[in-house]
Amino acid sequence: MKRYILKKLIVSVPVIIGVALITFLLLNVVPGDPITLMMKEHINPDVVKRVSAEMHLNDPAYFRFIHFLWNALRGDFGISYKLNRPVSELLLEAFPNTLALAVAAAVVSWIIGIPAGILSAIKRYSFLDNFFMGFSLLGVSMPVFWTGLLFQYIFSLKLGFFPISGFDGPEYLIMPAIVLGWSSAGTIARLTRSNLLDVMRNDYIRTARSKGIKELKVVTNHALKNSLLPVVTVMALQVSGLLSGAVITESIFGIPGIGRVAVDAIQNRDMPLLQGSVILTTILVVVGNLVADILYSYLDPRIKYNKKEA
Amino acid sequence: MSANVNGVVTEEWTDQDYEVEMGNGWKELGLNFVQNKMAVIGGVIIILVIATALFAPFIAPYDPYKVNLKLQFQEPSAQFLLGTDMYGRDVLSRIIYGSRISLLIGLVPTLISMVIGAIIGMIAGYYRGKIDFILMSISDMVLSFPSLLLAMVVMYTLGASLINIFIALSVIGWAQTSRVVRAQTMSLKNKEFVEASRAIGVRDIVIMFRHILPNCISQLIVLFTLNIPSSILSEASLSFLGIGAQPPASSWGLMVSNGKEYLFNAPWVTISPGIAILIVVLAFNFFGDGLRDVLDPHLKH
Amino acid sequence: MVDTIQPLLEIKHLKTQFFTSKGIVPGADDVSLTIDKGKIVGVVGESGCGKSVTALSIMQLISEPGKIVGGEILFDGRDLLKSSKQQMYTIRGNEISMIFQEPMTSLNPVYPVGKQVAETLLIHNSHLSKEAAKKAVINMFELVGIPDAKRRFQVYPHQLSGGLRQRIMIAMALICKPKLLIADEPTTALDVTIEAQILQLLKDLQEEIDTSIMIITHNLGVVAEVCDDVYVMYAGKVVEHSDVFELFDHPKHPYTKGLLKSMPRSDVDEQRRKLYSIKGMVPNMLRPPQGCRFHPRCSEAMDICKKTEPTVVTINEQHCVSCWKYNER
Amino acid sequence: MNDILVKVENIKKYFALDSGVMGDKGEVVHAVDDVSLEIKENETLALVGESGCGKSTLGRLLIRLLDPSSGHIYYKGEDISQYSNRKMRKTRKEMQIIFQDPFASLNPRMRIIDIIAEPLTTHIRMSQKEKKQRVSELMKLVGLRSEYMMRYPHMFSGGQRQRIGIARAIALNPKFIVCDEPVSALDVSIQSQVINLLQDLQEQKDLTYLFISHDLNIVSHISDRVCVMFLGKVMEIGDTHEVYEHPLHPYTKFLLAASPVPDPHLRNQKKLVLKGEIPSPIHVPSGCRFHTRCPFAREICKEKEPPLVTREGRSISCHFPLE
Repeated sequence: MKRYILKKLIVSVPVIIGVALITFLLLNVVPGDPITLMMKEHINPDVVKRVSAEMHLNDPAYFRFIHFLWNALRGDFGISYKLNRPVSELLLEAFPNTLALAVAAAVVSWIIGIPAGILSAIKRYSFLDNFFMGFSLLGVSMPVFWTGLLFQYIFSLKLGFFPISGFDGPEYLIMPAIVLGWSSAGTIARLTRSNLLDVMRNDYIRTARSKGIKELKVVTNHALKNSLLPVVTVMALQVSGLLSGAVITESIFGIPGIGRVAVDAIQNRDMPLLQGSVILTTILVVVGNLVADILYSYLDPRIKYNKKEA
Repeated sequence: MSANVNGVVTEEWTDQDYEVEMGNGWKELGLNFVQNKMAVIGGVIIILVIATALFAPFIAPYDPYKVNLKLQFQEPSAQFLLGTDMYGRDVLSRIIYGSRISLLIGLVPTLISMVIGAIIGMIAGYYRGKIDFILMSISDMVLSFPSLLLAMVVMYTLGASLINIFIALSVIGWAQTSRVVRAQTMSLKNKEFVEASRAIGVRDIVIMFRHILPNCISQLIVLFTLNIPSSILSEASLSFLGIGAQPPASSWGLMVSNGKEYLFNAPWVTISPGIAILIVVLAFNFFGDGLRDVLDPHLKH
Repeated sequence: MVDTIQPLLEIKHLKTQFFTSKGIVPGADDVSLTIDKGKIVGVVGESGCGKSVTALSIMQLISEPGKIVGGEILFDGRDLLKSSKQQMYTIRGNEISMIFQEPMTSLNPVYPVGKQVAETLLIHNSHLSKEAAKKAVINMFELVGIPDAKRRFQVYPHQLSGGLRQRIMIAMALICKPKLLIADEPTTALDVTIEAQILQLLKDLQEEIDTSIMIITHNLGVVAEVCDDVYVMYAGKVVEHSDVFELFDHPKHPYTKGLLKSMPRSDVDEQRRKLYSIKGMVPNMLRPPQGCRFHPRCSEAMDICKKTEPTVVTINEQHCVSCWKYNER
Repeated sequence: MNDILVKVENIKKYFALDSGVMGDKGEVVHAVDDVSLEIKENETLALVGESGCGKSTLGRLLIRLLDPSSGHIYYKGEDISQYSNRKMRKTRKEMQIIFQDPFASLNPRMRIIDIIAEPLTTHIRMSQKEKKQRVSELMKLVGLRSEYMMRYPHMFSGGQRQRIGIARAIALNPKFIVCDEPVSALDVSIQSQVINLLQDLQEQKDLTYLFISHDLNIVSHISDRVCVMFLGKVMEIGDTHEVYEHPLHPYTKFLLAASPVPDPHLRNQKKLVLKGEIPSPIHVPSGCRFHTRCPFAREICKEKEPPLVTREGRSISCHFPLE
């Protein structure tokens, strides 16, 4: 099993470098000269020359990429054009907020999603099943930004339960977490349900019944563990979904997370900041996948003891 | 009763044979589809939305772009079914015109990314080895980007316009499809009917398009119907963040975004386009789920 | 002296049907069968003949869209079809247990094999401690010939070969010393040398634990090797029932005769003559043939065979057949 | 008349299990390990053995569906082991394969006419009319009604599908056909029909068969010579009748004793039953591969691997053959 984890670790290094390369290429090479682009109206030729020299813009692309990578490894993602502060500093401030939101949303989605999926699989075609599946379909189909506004309108404007936006206390997190969590709860519920139904068709479930085990115990003792294994991988893949959603939720609810930073960076054409935030979020996703793989290999004995021992 | 065909004695079959109750493929599929309520409802709504998009100029009561400040923030009334927005434009007409953008955004990039993804997945799954490793690492990288962020980066470089949205959404979509098709190709490749063709000497390209692709079609169709809603949602989110469609285009996402400041006194401006997105996305999800039950036999019962 | 001992299991006119979207498929159609104590009874037939359906009906493990629609299953004097769900829970795995064809997929991949076997014991003997259960399981592993039983308690199914897994299944089925063991194609998925081991094991265990065994198979070789009594089934019906020696020496039903003649035999060597083969194919059960279901493929079919179903005729007290040829109507 | 059609010399085929990413050699399966044999024209050579013995792999190697790790394959004297795909195309017309699983050997999305005609249209230009005519002829030959030609595979029974597979195999009038367990997935009554069909076609189209099977009863009926394999190596080759009467290799003896015979009088109580499990092809036992299960194994069997010795048509690979 150690070999399995080691292999996964080694594979994710090129992925991260690749991601950094793609982001770098898209942001630096393709759009031509970022400075003129940035200064748009009041272009001043000598300012352009000084800044571009200072930022090695005229060197060949691959040199700039290695230069960038070397700095990034040392934690230096360059200086934000707009805020004139080191990008890494800005990101470190924003990171905990996004993490809090993502974790809260993930917990919401697990608490709602998994039991809903299990119950609707056990009580198939019952009212409960239709209700939960309807709830999940709604969650998956609702645009996050619209649900956010709807929640703000109902729960803060009309009923005043929660503060409409801002971020200095747990109660600020509740609404955004529910808005963000609901859609991935939908995904998890639908997946848990279809997994459980698949697993119930296996031969070893029939064996369990032939041993005289009561139907409910067959589900809990035999079917559940097998069906929840793939859900673990989805929980990690959810990370990228949550981070996408976070970008919007943060702008609606005014949470100063990485998503918000990225959005502002785009609007201000602040390339280094955007580049830093994108790479950081993507590394989060790769780490998420890694955690899922390790968790999966720990839970699934077929990978844990893969040597044929007979 | 056995017939003698040029020397080889073969048994003639008794009259009752197998084909009576098997029915042919597509008729049977149609039958199951109709029984599946979910798919039918989804299908009907989709047809309605396509109709509205096509005949928007005839259906829309007012000109969606005509500004009339006197009629600003009209409550939903008989005259303006969904009220008017901050520039006095009729919200209903703008939604009707907006359906064009959403459908276009939902269908075209999804199709592009499906085709690219299917071909890459098939090649990676069939040839394995180095090609597989390279293609799949690229798709891993693309999949590591949160889809919205990647779209934002693409939009940042290319600038905000409809064509660029196509490119951005296609760049996101192909990786997922390539993974699904690759897995399917790898399992089909070991099936004996592919080995048979290789034993006959059929070229790889022909094997891929004659034997492998047709057996992926049903999964691709389901994936297609389920990817459309996520494209629609992505476009709406991009427009909401102001990096998607630019004014005066009436993209639903943009309408929600423009209306959000006036949430308190004119909620209908923000809420109605949101409902429109919800209905279309729900319809495609319904249709996709229903289709998967029909096409994926063992899920039938 | 034939004492009228009460048979362990008596199935009377069992009817199990499948209500599929394309119509009703008669899985087991008026099947009657008895199993005496301490006997190994073979139920043989081709695919779709209803042998597995009959077995699953005994255990009442028929899943959607199948349903038991008629008949009686008397086990030790009680009619299982009338017993409550609770009673069935106490019978399954305790008094009647079952092993299946695919050892590869019949064990739960995420639990150690020892634990899965102990589970059966603990469910039916709740007073038993975990330790005692573990010891019993290890003894049973040794009984079914699993080498290094103690270590193998913790092992996971994917780490074992097909043969070993089938032994685990047998251990799991016999741990509560059931009165009846139903084996559905127990050796079909195994290699020849392993199959011989498992068949030998079943014979030995039958004596040791004095359980009766019902073996479902399509292989007449296995029947000849292991069974005392044989029921031949075709298209959902029992066409012939006899003692195993009587069946192979004097088969009566044309289908049984056809099966025996069409089997190539390695012990008898004729210079590559043409194999006898029953013409046509297994009938499609959505529209079973009128009258005797074998008539379309029967070389001795008469008019009456095409119209009315044959009744059961007793040749001697060990042999009966349902075929118009032997019925002096 | 029976000169050698196919000859195999020291063929080896290893599969790497999981390619160790960190450069360490992943585990290797020795599927076929240094096998040499000959197949004469118009003969049926049976390849018998339990799972993991490499019989299917060897079958696929002969028609170059798999590339050998080392060794030579001669077809009509030509060494085709290193032919490129393009060069193989001509030879492929003369060799075909029939598969075991009637449900997986036909493309579910293709009509029967296209399945059977695929070999024809791949190698010969022909009009639609000619194609229809040729396919209906082939269907009659294998006992199928030609009016079924427009149907899809899921509308046929297992036995009918196997006949479709056979029609496809003989479409180009090949010389050599590998039959990979062609009847083991069929019911008994259908099995004998397909076996008769294969034998009739062999006589009529003078075909040579490599018949792969684990059922010794069928092999005794259909084959002229039999080759017994165990864990990737040949244990014994000889005339079927002789090998069945007095097997030389202990493994053959146990194999014959183990396969159930449909006659209750022959059921001896304490049968010759081989103890132990089939070893895994990854960690292959040293010396003679069978020594871990062989009751007659001695010291030498553990160290030295017995060479394959051939005397008057009988080959044996055992230090102490049974006399």
